[in-house]
Amino acid sequence: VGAAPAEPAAKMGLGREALPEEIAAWDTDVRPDGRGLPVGRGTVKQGDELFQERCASCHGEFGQGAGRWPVLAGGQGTLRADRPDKTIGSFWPDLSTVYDYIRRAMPYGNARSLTDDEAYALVAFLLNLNDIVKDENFELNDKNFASIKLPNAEAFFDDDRETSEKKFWNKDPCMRNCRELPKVTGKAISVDVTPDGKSGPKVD
Amino acid sequence: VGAAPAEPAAKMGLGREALPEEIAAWDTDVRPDGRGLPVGRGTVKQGDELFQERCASCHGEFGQGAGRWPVLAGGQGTLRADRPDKTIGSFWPDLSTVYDYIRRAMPYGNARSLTDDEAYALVAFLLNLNDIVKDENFELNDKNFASIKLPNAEAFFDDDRETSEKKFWNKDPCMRNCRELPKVTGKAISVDVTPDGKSGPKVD
Amino acid sequence: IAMTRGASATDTTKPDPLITEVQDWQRYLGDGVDKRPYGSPSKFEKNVIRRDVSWLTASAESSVNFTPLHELDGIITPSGLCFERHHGGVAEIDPAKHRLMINGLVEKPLVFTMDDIKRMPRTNRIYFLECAANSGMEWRGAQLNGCQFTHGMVHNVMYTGVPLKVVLDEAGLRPNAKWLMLEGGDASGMNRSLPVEKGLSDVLLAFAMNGEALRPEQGYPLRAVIPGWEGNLWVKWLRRIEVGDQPWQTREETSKYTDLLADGRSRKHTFIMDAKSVVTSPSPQAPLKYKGRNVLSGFAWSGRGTIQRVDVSLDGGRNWQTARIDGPVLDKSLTRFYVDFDWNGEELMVQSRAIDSTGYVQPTKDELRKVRGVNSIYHNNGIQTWLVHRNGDSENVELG
Amino acid sequence: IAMTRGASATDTTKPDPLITEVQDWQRYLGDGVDKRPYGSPSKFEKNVIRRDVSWLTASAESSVNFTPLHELDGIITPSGLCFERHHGGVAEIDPAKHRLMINGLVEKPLVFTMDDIKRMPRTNRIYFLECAANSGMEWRGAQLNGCQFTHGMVHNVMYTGVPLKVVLDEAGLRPNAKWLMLEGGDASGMNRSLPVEKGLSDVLLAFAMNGEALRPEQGYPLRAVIPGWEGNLWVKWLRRIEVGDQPWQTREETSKYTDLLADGRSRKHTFIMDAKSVVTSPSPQAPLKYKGRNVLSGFAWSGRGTIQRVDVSLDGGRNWQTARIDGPVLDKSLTRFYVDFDWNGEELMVQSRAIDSTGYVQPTKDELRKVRGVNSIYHNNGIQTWLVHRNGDSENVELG
Ligand code: HEC
Ligand code: HEC
Ligand SMILES: [Ca+2]
Ligand SMILES: [Ca+2]
Ligand SMILES: [Ca+2]
Ligand SMILES: [Ca+2]
Ligand SMILES: [Ca+2]
Ligand SMILES: [Ca+2]
Ligand SMILES: [Co+2]
Ligand SMILES: [Co+2]
Repeated sequence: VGAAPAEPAAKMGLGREALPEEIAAWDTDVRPDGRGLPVGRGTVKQGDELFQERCASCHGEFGQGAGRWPVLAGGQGTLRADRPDKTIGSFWPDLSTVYDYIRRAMPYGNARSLTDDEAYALVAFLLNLNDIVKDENFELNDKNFASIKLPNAEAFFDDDRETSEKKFWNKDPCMRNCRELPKVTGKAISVDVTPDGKSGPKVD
Repeated sequence: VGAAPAEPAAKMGLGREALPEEIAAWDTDVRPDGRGLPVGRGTVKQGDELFQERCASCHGEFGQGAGRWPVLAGGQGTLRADRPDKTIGSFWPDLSTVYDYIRRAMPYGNARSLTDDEAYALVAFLLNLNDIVKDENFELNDKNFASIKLPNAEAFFDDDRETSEKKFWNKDPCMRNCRELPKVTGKAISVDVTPDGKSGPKVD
Repeated sequence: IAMTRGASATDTTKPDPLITEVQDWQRYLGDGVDKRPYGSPSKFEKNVIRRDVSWLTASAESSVNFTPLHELDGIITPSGLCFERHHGGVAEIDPAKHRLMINGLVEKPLVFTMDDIKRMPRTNRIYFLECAANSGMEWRGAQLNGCQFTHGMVHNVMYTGVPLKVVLDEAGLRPNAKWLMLEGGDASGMNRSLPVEKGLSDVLLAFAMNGEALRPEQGYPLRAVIPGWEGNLWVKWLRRIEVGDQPWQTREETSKYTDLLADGRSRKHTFIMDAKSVVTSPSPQAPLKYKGRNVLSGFAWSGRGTIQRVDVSLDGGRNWQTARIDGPVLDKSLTRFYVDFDWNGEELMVQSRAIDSTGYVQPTKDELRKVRGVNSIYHNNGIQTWLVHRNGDSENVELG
Repeated sequence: IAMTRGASATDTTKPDPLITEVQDWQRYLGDGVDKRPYGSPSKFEKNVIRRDVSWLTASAESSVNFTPLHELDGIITPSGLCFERHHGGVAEIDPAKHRLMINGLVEKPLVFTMDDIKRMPRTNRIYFLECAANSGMEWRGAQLNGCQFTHGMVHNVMYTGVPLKVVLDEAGLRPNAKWLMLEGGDASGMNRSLPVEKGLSDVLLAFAMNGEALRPEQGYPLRAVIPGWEGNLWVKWLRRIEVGDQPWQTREETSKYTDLLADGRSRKHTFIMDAKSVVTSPSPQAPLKYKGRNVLSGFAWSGRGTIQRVDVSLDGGRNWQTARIDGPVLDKSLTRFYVDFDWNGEELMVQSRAIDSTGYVQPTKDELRKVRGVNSIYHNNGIQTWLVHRNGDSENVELG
């Protein structure tokens, strides 16, 4: 039995160096500047075919969404409306997000099953569905990808609540006679969508 | 909608008065001074009969314990021994405890099934098994109960750790070279009774 | 429900047979110590469960269920009741097969096993996790009757984990490191960008919750804990952290978790969860059953620090009284408040208002709509109103 | 076990297929949010259970099982893993059928329903509960290989409950009230005497633990919480409190839970649990698996107040270093400590020593035997030694 051991070393010596093949396998993310895009290509037409086969059952033939599955196209000009339609075309700021997300998460239930080229083709088709690319022979590839801008890109700004909502920091919140006599103006019961026990109301 | 309510009342007004019948049903505890004893009686002989019928299967014909079930008699003079036998006769300070406990918890698996008189008889028999009462016609009752003292009654004293173990309050516990090189003098593995997974070793 | 005037639900004129007669559980033996190696709640608590709202989503695997806040007390959420939010269902991962990779702008990209991580210095902290979409269905008006549904995308857990800083230090950050990308090992490959400063301050890589291993639905064997920030950032089944110089703009920080304002512009990187509170009792699922003395209770929390004060109104926000806070008051943790009050059977409009250590006062829903519109989906921390009827039932209402 | 020199258990020369190949859980959907209304641990944690020692008692219904301390982290014990000690098995009581009676030296004897109790002012506190017989099998020497068995009759829970004082005030104590008798509603009718002063100070009548209703095996729907005092006093399924002027001398405070000394005399009313600690890792059930960096961890606690310091020795008590305490340090609560250390594969004799806020220093087993003998059964808070072998296995030993 030795004496009490010295202070442990500064580097713990835990973990091991990641090998290039391992990084390649997991590092599939794509950034707005195109960083992370694999070499590859696909056309709107190829994308259309793939989409009808592997995506349309949920997202609809034209990306309009089947049942409650997500809508992927349309909605341009609705962002100030009462019920905005937020789609790739109407809302998303960056095309890289479409590639990154499809490649990692779609088709739902069989993720990571698309090839790089298939993903290019599907993104090209989604650009077409969203009227951003009209030519069905258009080929999307790692070279032209970063040049394509989405319509709503400029509409995003960083969190500014601490200045724009400064009034919510209030040293002296009212305690007595703070408002008129309140009246009930709305009730959840009128909407009547609260699940009773385990099951929700049937929708569709 | 009214204004904010006043401070709540000092008495909460919760609960309701317990009725005499209810108190009688639950307030069966017995204290060393005899307080709580019901009117009743039972002899050693009656107790013997009852005990053989309802208790001996676990505690043995003479209170010696069957298998690992508790021993109820004997052990006098063993309290300083290596393996003391702590029984009613050798260890318990108060007879009231026997009555109180049997009445609330025995026979194990059918608690609260004994009558007051049966409990008197069983306590009488346990006094006999422990050589405290020799006469098998002895009747124990609410009148003579408090007069019976158990042999080890005087051996109990109140917790005095704060004085008798004062040295464990130590402002400056040793940090360096506090003892000789330690040697292993015993191992749990030699006893070998640790359960492996869910099941313990078979005993008996 | 039966409304009883006075002290007790039992008849006081004749003895209660539950007392005067010996009940089975007072006579016969119950289960022994070999019967419940891992225990469960009483069969009389079967109604205390997470509930989902099936019409909310197309698929239960990318959906949410809700913590039964009205059934809880204290500040700890039992692990079995912590709400679930998945994007590809619950990944069930053998910890021996789990890996964590650190790559990108580091001196040395590394791969860790769970054993490696459990050999690092660890720490224990209690934090709330709130989904940014909590109360999101209530922007346009009262929608769901029950705090489980309106506010149940929050839970509060004691985590054990390794500070992310320890792991980043082991890999060595390059000078231009500004953002991290956290990625999950589930079927959605959930990924989110996180500023390096936050990562180096209080973020944990947690492997235990409430004393035991993480639950599968909470990211077993490893999840990120991002104190005070929106739940979507707390990547579960964490398998990779990439270090970079700009945010990734992933689907979960663009298509989702951005806050659309009335003018059509959107806030991004709205990470912090503002101060919020809710009365959990009385509430639609927890009616008042008796006149006389009652306990009003609820939770308050803030992503900016500790809860300093909670005010409660029984008249729809006209008059307020300061609630009693009881139990630990911790940084970025649910905090429990109570008002012990006598109720004479009058109608109540119950509200609570949290104030945090930065002086932020939880706004009314209308104040919030004035600055945000009603299309934000996320970050709805407006004051909730429960209308309590004379019979003790209560419901979710909007006041004007 | 496989002992690996260096950093990681995985081979570093060829790519790990767990990374380079897509695993099923990264591709296919897992369970949705409708599948687990009340969640459970991962199937990979099946070994994390309470365990009993079947030879200890004649009957599993009057017996004990043990908390798997070596599997826990942080300070909260998950409710499903809190050790069980029963004297007539688990009473399963419908809360609607439970009653609490207060009688004896009071102005007005009262009966309460659970609804009544839940209308009283409540409070939330984290406390350890230790059975006085914890480590009781170790008086004569090392007996059981595993801190689960030597120290597992302890747990640490956040309780919600009503101060007993509130209930006693409602009934009104008579001037000669000195002792209380607490009685359980189970088949053993467990009863214990408690000084009134303790009852009026910090005792709680708890109905919730760790945020949800008490578990059946912990006394659902109502148990006594007697902070810092031996677990047997914490009467479960609490149905009655009688107020009196002297102790009752019940079976559990005479035949049991008195401490027989070497001279044949016995201490009674040894309520307080002295300061104690144990290293939970490494320990016989938690071997060291790797050389290099490791985490030593354990719990310390004291019934007299807070833990002020924990020292750890790796050489059988010759030399000590002060451990890092992490996580809440609360009154009468388990407290978590760590030593992050590098191990070169040498034999270790691991010990820990708790020091509490009163200055009490946890004694060695031999110091304790010197003042108590070996027949006490209860209150064994002596310093535990684990002998760690060169292969990382460890075992329970006695040192001389
Ligand atoms: C079985 C149903 C299903 C299929 C098939 C499917 N998806 Fe999806 N998709 C979903 C669901 C569900 C989501 C939302 C997931 C979430 O939010 O967790 C989604 C989301 C998306 C989104 C993001 C939508 C948004 O507004 O954020 C895109 C883009 C998408 N899918 C593209 C595709 C493509 C391309 C395919 C075919 C290769 C495909 N999906 C196949 C169900 C499906
Ligand atoms: C089925 C087995 C069984 C039967 C039958 C039984 N007992 Fe017991 N008895 C026990 C057990 C087990 C205990 C210990 C319970 C505990 O500690 O939780 C016990 C404890 C006792 C004790 C206390 C022992 C001590 O040292 O503290 C007494 C006294 C006692 N029994 C008397 C009786 C009497 C009288 C009867 C019959 C009317 C009876 N028992 C029937 C199993 C039994
Ligand atoms: Ca990358
Ligand atoms: Ca539809
Ligand atoms: Ca009495
Ligand atoms: Ca035997
Ligand atoms: Ca309930
Ligand atoms: Ca384990
Ligand atoms: Co946000
Ligand atoms: Co004691």
